[in-house]
Order: sequence, then structure tokens, then C-alpha cells
Amino acid sequence: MALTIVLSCVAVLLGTSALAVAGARSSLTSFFVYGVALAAGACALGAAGAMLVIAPGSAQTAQLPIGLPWLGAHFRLDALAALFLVVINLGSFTSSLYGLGYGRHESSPGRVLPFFPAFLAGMNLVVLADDAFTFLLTWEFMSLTSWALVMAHHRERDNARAGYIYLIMASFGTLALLLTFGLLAGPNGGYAFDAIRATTPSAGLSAAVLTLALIGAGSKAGLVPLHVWLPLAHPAAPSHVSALMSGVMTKVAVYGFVRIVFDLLGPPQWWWGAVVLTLGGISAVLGVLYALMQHDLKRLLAYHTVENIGIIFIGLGLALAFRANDMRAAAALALTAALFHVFNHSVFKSLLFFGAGAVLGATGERDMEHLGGLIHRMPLTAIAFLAGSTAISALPPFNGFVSEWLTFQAILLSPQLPQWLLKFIVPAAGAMLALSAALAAGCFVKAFGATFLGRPRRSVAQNAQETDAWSLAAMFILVLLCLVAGILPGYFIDALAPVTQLLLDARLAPQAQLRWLTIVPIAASRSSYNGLLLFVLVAAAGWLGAYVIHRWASHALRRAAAWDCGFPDARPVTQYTAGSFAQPIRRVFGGFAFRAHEQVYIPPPGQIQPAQFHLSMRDLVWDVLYAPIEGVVNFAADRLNQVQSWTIRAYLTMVFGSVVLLLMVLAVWH
Amino acid sequence: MDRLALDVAHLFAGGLVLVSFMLLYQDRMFGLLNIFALHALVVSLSVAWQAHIQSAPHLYITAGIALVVKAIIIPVALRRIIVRLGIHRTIDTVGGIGQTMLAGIGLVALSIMVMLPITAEAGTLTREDLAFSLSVILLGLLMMISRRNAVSQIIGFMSIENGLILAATAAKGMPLVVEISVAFSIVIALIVIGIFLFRIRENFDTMDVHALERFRGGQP
Amino acid sequence: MNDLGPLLVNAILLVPICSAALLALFPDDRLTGQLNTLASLLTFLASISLFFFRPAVGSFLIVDDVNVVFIVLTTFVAFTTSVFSASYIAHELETGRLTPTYLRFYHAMYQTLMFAMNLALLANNMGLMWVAIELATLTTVLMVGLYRTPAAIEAAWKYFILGSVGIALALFGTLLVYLAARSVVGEGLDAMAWNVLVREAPRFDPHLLNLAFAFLLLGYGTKVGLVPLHAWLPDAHAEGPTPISAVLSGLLLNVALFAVLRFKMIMSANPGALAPGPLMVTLGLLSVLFAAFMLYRRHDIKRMFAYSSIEHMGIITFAFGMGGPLANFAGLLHMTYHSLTKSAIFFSVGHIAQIKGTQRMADIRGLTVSHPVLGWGLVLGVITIVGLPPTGIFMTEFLIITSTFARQPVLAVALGLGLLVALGALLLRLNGLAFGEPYGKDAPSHASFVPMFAHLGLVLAAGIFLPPALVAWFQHVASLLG
Amino acid sequence: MALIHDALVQLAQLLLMLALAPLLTGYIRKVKAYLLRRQGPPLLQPYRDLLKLLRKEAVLADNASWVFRTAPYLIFATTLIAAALVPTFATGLLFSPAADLIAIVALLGTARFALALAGLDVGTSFGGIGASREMMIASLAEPAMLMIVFTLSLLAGSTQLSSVAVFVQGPTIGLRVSLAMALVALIMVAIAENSRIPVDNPATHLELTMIHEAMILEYSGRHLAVIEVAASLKLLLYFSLIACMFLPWGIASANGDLAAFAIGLVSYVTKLAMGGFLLAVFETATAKMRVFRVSDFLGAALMLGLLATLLLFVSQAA
Repeated sequence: MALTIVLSCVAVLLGTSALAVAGARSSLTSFFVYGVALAAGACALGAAGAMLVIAPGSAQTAQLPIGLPWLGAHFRLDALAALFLVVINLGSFTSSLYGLGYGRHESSPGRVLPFFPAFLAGMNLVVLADDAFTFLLTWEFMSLTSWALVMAHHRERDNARAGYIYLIMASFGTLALLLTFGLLAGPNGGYAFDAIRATTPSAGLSAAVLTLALIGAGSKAGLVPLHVWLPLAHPAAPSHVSALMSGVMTKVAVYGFVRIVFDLLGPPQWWWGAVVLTLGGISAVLGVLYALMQHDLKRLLAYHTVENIGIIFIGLGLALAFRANDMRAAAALALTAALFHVFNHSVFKSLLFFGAGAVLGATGERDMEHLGGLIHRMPLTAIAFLAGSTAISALPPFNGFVSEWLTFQAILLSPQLPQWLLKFIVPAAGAMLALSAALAAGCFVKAFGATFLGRPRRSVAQNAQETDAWSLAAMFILVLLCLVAGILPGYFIDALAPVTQLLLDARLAPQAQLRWLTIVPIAASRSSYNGLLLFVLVAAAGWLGAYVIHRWASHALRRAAAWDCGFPDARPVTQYTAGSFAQPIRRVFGGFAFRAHEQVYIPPPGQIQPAQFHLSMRDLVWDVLYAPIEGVVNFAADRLNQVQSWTIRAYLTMVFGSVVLLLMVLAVWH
Repeated sequence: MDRLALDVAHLFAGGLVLVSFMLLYQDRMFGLLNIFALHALVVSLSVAWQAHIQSAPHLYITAGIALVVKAIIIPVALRRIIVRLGIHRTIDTVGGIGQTMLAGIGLVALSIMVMLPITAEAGTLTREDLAFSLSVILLGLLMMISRRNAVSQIIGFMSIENGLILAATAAKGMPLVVEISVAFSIVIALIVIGIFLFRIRENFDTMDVHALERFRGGQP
Repeated sequence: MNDLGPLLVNAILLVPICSAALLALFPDDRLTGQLNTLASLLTFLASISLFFFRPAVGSFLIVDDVNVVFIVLTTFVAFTTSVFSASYIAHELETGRLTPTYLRFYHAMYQTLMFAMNLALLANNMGLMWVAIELATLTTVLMVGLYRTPAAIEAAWKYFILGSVGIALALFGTLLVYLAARSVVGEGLDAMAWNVLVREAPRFDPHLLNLAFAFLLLGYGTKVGLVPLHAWLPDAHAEGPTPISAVLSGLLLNVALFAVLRFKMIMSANPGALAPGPLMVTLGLLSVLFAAFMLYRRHDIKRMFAYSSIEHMGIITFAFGMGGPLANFAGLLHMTYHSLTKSAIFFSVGHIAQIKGTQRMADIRGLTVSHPVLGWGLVLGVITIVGLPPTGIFMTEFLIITSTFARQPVLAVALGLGLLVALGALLLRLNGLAFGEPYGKDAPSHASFVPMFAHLGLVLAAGIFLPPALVAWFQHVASLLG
Repeated sequence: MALIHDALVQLAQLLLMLALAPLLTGYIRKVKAYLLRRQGPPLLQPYRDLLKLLRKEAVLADNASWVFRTAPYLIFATTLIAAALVPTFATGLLFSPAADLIAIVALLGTARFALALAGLDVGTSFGGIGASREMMIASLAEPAMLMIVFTLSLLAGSTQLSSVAVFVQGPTIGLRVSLAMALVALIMVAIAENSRIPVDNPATHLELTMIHEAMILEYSGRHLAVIEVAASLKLLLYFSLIACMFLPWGIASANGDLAAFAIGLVSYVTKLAMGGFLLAVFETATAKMRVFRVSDFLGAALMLGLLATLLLFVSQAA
């Protein structure tokens, strides 16, 4: 039933994109497309959510006579798929709502409208696919449509380059997954997931599968060092698409990894966990450091996606390690943390991209160095963005904190792990997680402060206008979700239980009916958290304090020029910029991560030329990994290209040579 | 009788290989033409002999074509082209004649080696004959790539074709031989015409195409 | 009904040759285009009917499972190309690149080429097939040189010389196969008839077959354009009229490959013969990798897509070399998809080159802005040819790589990387061609988009749904290929 | 009944914290003054300052937004609640299930977040300096703190402060290297977090050296008062944290009688007195370090914490 509904929603979406090709010009089309996408998203969301809540254990399958002729397209909706369907369709619902407003002032609707619904359909199908071919087909279809959306504003040079790199990396990832399934399916092509589940591959084989799956899914999720395309491509797209790509598509990649490694590939070995943990930790820290160095708002958010993907993979790695040692409860905790973070990140990352989109729409600027003071011009957007920033910085009482708290709890369980390597890696991963959380807070103080607080640095920021009602509605729905998931996490954790049940046949104890909705992952004596109580207490204390003071002490208020240690009020230029805000952290961390190098030139006294500050940074990952590949390809191309200008006699010589060679082979063959 | 027939066939085939070597050895243009005429003559003789022993009259046509076209018309045409286009009378080779000859011997050895495992019951055309024709073909290829000038390259190609005709006719009862040889003659004719049209003096590559416009009274 | 079969087969051959003669003599230049299209349409209809009644096997002509779909495909692409060529050639006439005389010549040659290719496909006699392929070569040589620019003539000449050498090698191979067959089947036509050969192949002398296959692979491989025998292909595509580039890539390469397949069947039917697989895999992989890197340094749009044809011929050869039901199936499917897609690409490229008045890619930019239909057509075509879903080529490449990886991981990885490198090059160029600020002339395009989108639509549809009948046919042929 | 009892204990602790916080600040100032052979302000001076500030009108910069006005109360509330969750004289608080140690650290993080934003709100250069340096320090202090938390919770098998306290009192603990490391690290973090010398100087207004003061430069009147209270609460919080985690002796259990509570209270106050004295001595003995040396200082803390955790991970074989 639910499966049918979702599939029909997908069909509607595909039909819509076909229609959109026909009439891409009029603004009516925009309204129509986003309206339909909104409705479809809502339906699918309802269906999947209901499935997850009502009949979590069950699994529905369907088969269509398309795709591989003798195989057909298999679709399957189980708890895992349902969870990710919820994530996807929540994103598509809100971004369609946002698009209703944002899409109106789209410069080239003809390049967005046809692909937007197709992109949504693609993501839904990936999650539903139940055979290797359908999975890869929809997976690559998803990449292709998102590529088209990235190329929507193709006139900027950077976007074209971003799209190019994106499509190359996407195809690379697909190739890796192709090989993965080639291994899993075996020579006579048992591509159906059921057939793959039935067979348990050998140790070496499964190791190869894990590596390939990490490359394939990781390159789409943006795992370091496969992340290079992500901060280029995500910001290039229209903002509601950026929200989808960053908030949702990366989650589809996570789904792919979980499906392959936890479901299709037999029991794990302990070192898998070590590998995944390490990658996750590195991604978490590097991602946030990259983000700190950015002053392009949307690119900063994209880099934070890398960070959060790292956090999710830390959870997954822990789950693998525990599972390998058959510590099922601990594995369930780690997996729950990871999946919960999947949901949370999709929510607040979409929210933040919506906010960035609102700013972009109002000012036409993505560069924080040109913004500032927007909280006065766009108060509601500011509130929403602030909520999102708090959530992503893992600060209570918002949802980001809960999932990271669960991850910490899982890390604290790991001393029971027998393997020495894990004993060393896990605490290190914990430190990296803590570091990335703290840095993220700093990064979002920078982002929010430079964009919304202080004084406007350019006239565009001076006279920006508050964004439209549709966008605000979309944003505040997400704000609400962030808060609810933060203060009532018990319900969400229980909703995740069937997934862990499915993948590890273990689950956390039911949380929702505990006293005062406290969440207790393991034991009350060990650790517990109650977002609701904290929220109420803080609110009460704050309000009480304010009330008492205003009531019995003074409530008089006077506006005056800023004091600023008695300096006369200087121009907004004297404010701290995003770059100067990040400077201390750059000094501390940038040295090894980016080869950051600062040069300050202060003219000697008496001379009146301006002082100069130069900052040079290098992306080591690019230098070490990608530049060499580029070099090799170019070298080979140049060398081989000389063949093009040979003489006919030379070509004849090649023919003659191959004839003689072949004859020799034949002569020797006996 | 049959024994003798085969020996004569062998004689012709071996002779053809010999003439191919002479082609490789020759480095004067007109001498090359004469030797090629001889090459064609040998082929036509062997074809005629096959026609006789196989009592397959249609092969006489092939022999005739070989004789008329390749032993007479084409050498004459080429001679006139050489004169008309003022092509050098001496042929410059890639590497010396000596190496080329050595390579040629190597090729013959190779073709014999390749043919060895073939069981003799392949019919009246024994493996030797196959080996001969194969070596003629390879020698022709070798000539095409070891000569720097168009005429000798064509001659190389035509010697390849002679080798093929030899094999084809010697393969007893092979259908369509005539058609095939006709088709081949067309190709060769076209190549020769091409040489003439495109003023290809030294090499297949260096064609003086601007002359072409004049020749055709060309459009822009 | 039974007597209708031979009639239709003959129609497939007679219509082109007669219309060729007619077109050569036809006085009115303006109608030749339409006449050409009409003739191609008739041929196509005649070929469709082969699905329904199949004539008895003759000593010269045969219609069997192996060639029927290729005949239909060839005649179909020939028809669509003739539609495209009508509008294309009309434009050439306006710009004065062609004179009426050459126009007539062009159409006559077009039909002759169709005749030659249909003959090659229908022939039940390897000698006849050889003659047909040579005829096809000669006609295409003449058409490549049609513009008589220095470059065109050089290309034609290169093509001619290399093609003739290849043909010679192929003939020797054919001869050896005849010899191998003669000792079993006996003298005469039977020893050259496909149906007999395949049936009797197990008793042939394996060594002769090996030798024969070596020559056949290299000989016909030259026409397929396999590295290192490919040298003629890029220039021939780049310098000839675009319809001919479309036909070359879409059909002639297929026909040559078809010849190789016929012989491969004989090989794989003979237990003693060496497996042709390794040879074909080597050549195929070599072609893929070589072409992939060559793509990066191309400046001429048609030459680039010619190299992509080399790449795809490599993929197909690789697939057949790997063998097995999956790979063979994928290879056959890939042949079909490639000829459809590549000809579609050449259609759009032809119009683009006419509008922009150049084939230099540096001078063509932002097509999706200046000419949306053409531009998006090109985008769709390239996306299809590099094997991105949901088009059919993704399916075939999926099958080839996965089925190979389980058996020969290294080969599969090499092939996959080759495909990736090629994809990188093509997309890099596509970025410049289709996107960014438009540049160069933007004259409105009075082009016929129907053929292009018909082809792409077919490939797209096939990628999503294949009719079971077609699947059954492909699987049967795949099993024959061993 | 038990609920009411617990509620009373919880309330008592909260009020105690609130009442003691300014006193502790004043006490430390007094001791420092003595060490410098000065008379120093009276012990109750902080209360007077607060009352005075509370009665004054608040002056707001022209473009200060609601963030600037609400931040003080948010900071106050979060710090107060965090402090209320730290056992002072009795464990087993009513609300302790609401937040374990990690949550308390995060609550303080929320307060810092709000403070840094408030520093940026007016758009002056000094606010920026303060905020950015504060976040830099936090980016190292918070992980260090979490590492310390790890160490203790690995020992006690819990991140609940009460259980930790109980465990440390218990016999199984013994003397541990990692615990000592954690203590040192915690002290370093506490110094940094409360902007004491050598990291920052709470008394300075020398522009380029101030961190915490730079952020609150624009505050006045009641807002300033609330922030000051929050700051001293934070200091008290860290004191009682150290007290409860590393020397919890004398602390009463939740269901103890009044006598036990009295003992606990006395021991708590003595601990505070000792700690304050030591801090004062330390501060007078050391000089403030350059801002960019702070990273090394806290980096050392982080390394200590990580080392302690690793030691435990390795020593605790399952």
C-alpha cells in the first residue's frame, strides 16, 4: 500500500517534469511544478511515516517489467527504506514549499523546473530499489538530474566547472558501486538483492566490497578525500536545490552505504569499523576547518555537510565495530545515533540553506564580507537561521545535540571492544568529534554574526527586504522540527528502533514512556538526558530573572552610540569581518591543514600607503590526490596525440606490425 | 600426371616468391616496373595452369586480366606517370636494401612456420603453396612500408594482390575468383588514377593537392 | 506467402541499386533529395517485413536470426539519415559547397552504399560479403572526398590505402576459411555458405581456422576501426559530408563488425580452434584506452565523435571477446544503441557546424542558449553516448562491466577507467559547446530534428523497456556467438 | 513526599549557588589583594556592585538588536541551570537525570554561543576581537573538557555526576595516573573558561589583551549585572565540579538527614575556600600570556585529557 503510494507519487513527479519541459516559460508552470512536488512529497511522506510507525516490521515489494529484461525492476519498502523516504520527502516537501516563493524570481526557470521533480523522483527510487541494476540506474539518474540543476546558472564560469567536476566524481562513484555489485552479484548476474543476501561472500571479497562501497557511497556523501566536488556543486545550484543536495542527497548516499554494508554484505569484520571511524573522524574535523576558512555563505554550509557526514560515519563505524564483536545493544545505540543524526542533519541543513537562499535572494550576495546587519532588515529569516545555527552547533535544547550526545554515549561503551587498534582509534574519534562540535559552534557564530549581526557592509545589505511567506513557512516548519526533535527525542529514537531491529536485530529500550520523557540509552545510573526539562528550566529561569529585574529593579532603556572603548563611531569597515573572525583559529589549525600563510605589510612611519595583508592557502587534498591524476591524464593525452599526425606509411607499418606480431603468436602458440 | 601438375604449380608459386625478392632488391624505378611486369606474368601463368589442371575455364579470364592489366597496362601507365610527374628515377628506401632483404627472409620463414601445423589433407593446395602465397603477401606489405615513394608502394600493393590471386586460384574449386579479381583490378585502377590525379610524387602522404584544382578546373 | 519472401529480400537489394542508377541519371536536382528519402523508406519497409515471413536460405542470400535485426537497423538508420541528409544537402547547395552535379553523384553513391551494406548483411557467401564490403569501402571513399578540399582528399586517400590493405588481408582470411571448409564440405559454393559453414565448423582444421581468423580480425578490424588499425577513421569522419559520417559510424562499422562476428561463430563452433576471446579483448581494450586519451586533444567536433566511435567499437569488441551470454547480449545491444546514438549525434553536429560555419569547437559555445533544441539534443546525445542513465547504453555497459568483473577483475577495472577517462573528455567539451555565454553566428536553424530525436527517443525507451521478442532474439544470437 | 524532599534539596542547592557566586568572586579578589599587601574591597562588594548596576538604566548601542538584549538573560539562565545540576553538598539531585556531564558542558557552550553573538551584535571591532578569541579558546577547551569527562565516565562507568561522585568516594578507585592528568587538565580548562590569568585577565580593560571583557564591553546597567552574575556562577560551577568529581568527601547522599546535609555544606564551603585561595595564589604568581600562546596552553590540556582517556581505554580490557 505505502509502496504503491510512493511509486505513484514518483510517477506523478516524472510526469510533471515531462510537462515542465513543454511549458517551461510561464511563471504559472513554476507554481504548478512546485505545487505538484509539494503534494507528492506530502503524500509520500505520509505513506512512509505511517509505514514506519504502524507496520514497522513488515516489508512490501513490487516488480515492474522495466529495466533489465529478464530481471525487471524490483522495489522493496522496508523499515530502512521507509526511514530514508521520510527524510527525502520531508526535504522535498519543504523545498517545494520554499520553491513556491523562491522559484518566482528564478532567472532561467526552463533549466530548473523540468529537472527538479525528476531529481526528487530519482532520490525516492534509489531508496526503493531492490536490485542492483535499478539501484544504480536510479542512483546515476539522481546524479544526472542534480547535475542539470547545478548547471542551471551555467553562465558563471565556476558553475560550469563545478558541474563538470561533479559529474566526473559522480560517475566515478557509480563505477565503484558498479564494481561492488559486480562482486556481489557474481559471474552469472544474480542482481536481485534477495539473491545477493542469500550468498555470503568470502573474507577477501567482502573486504573489496567494503572498500568499493566506501568509495562509491563516500564520493557521493562527500567523505574526505572524495569531497572535492561537493563544496563546488552544492552552492552552484539554486538554493532550494542546494538544500536538497546537501540535506537529502548525501543522506541517500549514506543509505546506499548502510544498505550495502549492513544489509547485503554478510557479517562485518572488526577492522571495517576502524576504517570507517577513521574516515569519519577525518571528514568531521577537516570539513569544519574548511568551513571556517570560507566566507561564501553557501559554500560554508556545504563544507559543514562534509563535517556532518563525518559524524554520521563515526556512528556507522562504531556500529560496525560493535556488530563485529557481537555487542548488539551497543551496535544498536551507535546505529541509532547515526540514523538520528541523518534525520537531524537533513532538517537543519535544509533550514540553513533556505536561510542562505533568502539572503541571496534579498541581497544577491553569497559573500559574507559584503553582508551584515540583516537581522534588522530580515528579522524572521534571522530567527530561523539562528535556530539552524544553534542546532548544527550541537547545542541544547536543539536536535543536533541529541544525536551527538548519543554518539558520545556509544563511544563511551567502546572500552569493552577487544581489539587494541579500536581501543586507540575510538577515543581519538571521540576527540575529533568533540573538536568538530566546538569548531562548528565557532563557525556558526562567524556565519550568523557576519551575515545578520553588526552593521551592513554594502548597500545591498543596507536595503534588503524580508523574504516571502512561502519561504518563511518552509523555514519555520523546519525550525519547529529542530526544536521538537531536540526536546522530545524519545519518540524519534523509538521510530528508529525498527531499523536497528532490521539491520542488527537489536534495538534500544523504548524511550517514549519513560518518566518525564527522559532518554536513557543504556541505564539510568549511566547516563540520561532530558531535553524537555532543560528547555523548560532554562526558559523559566530566564523569564523569571528578566521578570524580577524588570519588575523590582529598573527597566529604563536609552539608545546611544556604541561605546567601543571611547573610539568615535567608525565606518562599518572597522567591524570584524568573517575572515578576521576566523584568523585566530586559522593560526591554530590552518598551518598544517591548509599551509595557510599570512603576510602583513605595514608601511614604515611617515609613508602613507595602505597596509597590506596577504593570505595564501592550499587545499592539500587537491594537491596530493587530484592534481597528479590530472597531470597523468594530460601527459598520456599529449603523448598519444602525436599518433594523430603520423604518415600513411607509419600507419601501414602499424598494420604490418600487428599482422607479423599476430602470426608470431600463432607460430609460437603450438 | 597429377604429380607433375602439382610440381609445375609449385614451380610457379616458388617463382613468384623469388620475383617478390627481386622487387625488394630492385632500386631503380624502371627496373622495378619491368620486374613487376614479370611478377604479373608469373601469376597469370600460374593461374592459367590452374585453369588447365582444374579444367576451370573461367580462371582463364582471371589469367587474362592479370596478364593484360597488370603485366601490360599498369606498368605502361606507371612509366608514363613517372615521366609526366618527373618522379625520381631512384627509389630511396627506409633502411638499406640489405636489411629489407633480411627482413623478407625472416617473413618467409615466419610464414612457413605458421603453415607447418596445418595438416596436409587441406587438399591439393599443400601447405607449401599457402606458405608461398602468404610470404608473397607479407613481402608486398614489407615493400609498401619500406619504400618511400608512391609508385613502389603501389607495386607493393599489387604484389600483395598477386599473392592473393595465386592463393585463390590455387584453392581448387573456389567460387567467385573471377569476380574477386575483377574487384581487385578496380581498386588498383583507382589507386593508379589517384596517384595520377593527386600528383602524388614521392609518397602516399605528400600530395600536391593544389595542382588538383587546376587539373579539375576546380570549383572553390 | 512463401513466394513473397524472396521478392522482399530482392527488394531490399534492388530498390537501392535501381534508385542509385535512377538518381545518377535523374535530370532534376531539386527532387533528388526527396527521391533518395523515398527509396530509403521503401527499403526500410521491405526490411521490416522480414520479421513476419522469412525467405528460404538461398545459396547467395540468407535471412537468419543473426542478420535480420541488423538489416532492419541499417535500413532504418539509412532512412532517417536520408531525411536528415535532405535538409543538410539543401543547405550545402545554398552555400555553394556542392554543385548540382556533385549533388546527383552524392545521392547515387548514397544508394549504392546502402545496396552494398544490405548485400554484405544478406550475403550467405563470405566471398560475396567480401565483395560487398569492398564496394561499400569504395563508395565511402568517393563520398569522403566529395568536397575536394585538400584535407578531404587526403582523408579519402588515407582511407582508401588503409582500407585496401585491410580488404586484402580479409580476403586471404576468407580464402583460408574456404580451404578449411573445402576438405570437409567439398568444393563449390557450399564451402562458402554461412549456414553450411556454421553447421560443419566442428570438423574443420583448427589451425587453418586460427590463421584465417587472425587475418580476418585484422582485415575487417581495419574497417571496424580498431586500434592500431584505426588511422583512417577520424579523418574520414571529419572531412566527409556529415550524413556520410553518420552512416560510417552508425552503419559501416557495424557491418564490418558483423563480418567479424560471423567468423567468430565459426571459431567458437570449432572446439580445436584457439579461443578468439583474448585477441578481441586485447584489441577492444586497446581501442577504448587509446581513444579515451585521444579525445582530450581534439579541436574538431566531428573528429572527436569519430574517436568516440572508435572507443565504442572497442567496447563492443571487448564484450564479444569476453563472451558468455551476458556479455554477448550486451555487445549486440550496444551495437544497436551505438549506431542509433552516434548517428543522432552526427545529425545535430551537422546542423551545428552548418549554422556556426565551423567545426572548431573553440568557436562554438552556449548552444543551449542560442539554439535550445539543437543544444539540448547534443547534450542528450552526449549523455547517452557516455553511458549515463536512463538510456540504454548505461544498461549495456552495466552488463559488460559487472559480468566481466566477476571473471576478470583487472580487465573490468581497466575498461571502467577507460570509460571514465572518455567520459571526462566528452563532458569537458560538452561544457564548452552547450553551456556558457553563446558565441559565434546564431543564424536560425532550419533543420529537421525528427531523425535526431527519433533515434535518441528509441535509445531512451530501450533503456527503460525492451520488448521481450527483441530480448529473446538477442539472447538467441548471443548463445550462437558462444 | 520523596519528590518534595528532592525538590527542596534541589531548590536549596540552586539558591545556594546563586547566593554564593558573587561571594566567591569577592573572596578571591580579597585574597589577591592581601597577597599584594593591599586592603582590597570588602567581601560583599560584588553584591553592592550588582545592586547598583541593577538599578541603573541600561544604555543600548543604536543598532543593537534583540539578540543583544536577550543574550544576558539566556546566558544567566543556562549557566544557572548548569550550575544547579552540579551536586554541591548533596548528590542525587532531582533534576540530575535531565543532564549528565556532557549536557552540562553543552549548556555552558550555549551560553558562550549567546555571549559571542552578543559581542558581534553591535558591530564594533572590540566585540569582534572578544568573540573570535573566545571561540578559538572554546574550540580547544571544549574537547579538552569532554576528554576529561570521558576519563571520569570510563572510570565510573557513567557520565552522571552523582554516580561519579559516589564512585570516587567508593573503595574501588585507588590512586590513578589518568585521574591526576584529568585533574590537571580540568584545572587548566577551568582557568581558560573563566578567563582567569594567565589566559585572560578579568580585571583588565587594556584593549588588545581582553577577551571576555571585550565581548561585554557594550553592556551596561542590568544587562551587565546579569552577565556578571553568570560569570561568577560559572566560576563557582567549575569549583564545585572539581570538588564533586575529585574530592567528593563529605558530600551527602540524596536521602541523607539534616546532619549529613550540614556536614556536606561545611565541607563544600571549606573546599571552596581552599580552591579560591589556591586560585588567588596562582593568579598572583603567574603573568598573563600572549593570546596565541593560549592555544598551546589548551592544546596541552587537550593532550592530557586524551592521554588520560587512552590510558583508561588500554587498561580497561573487557
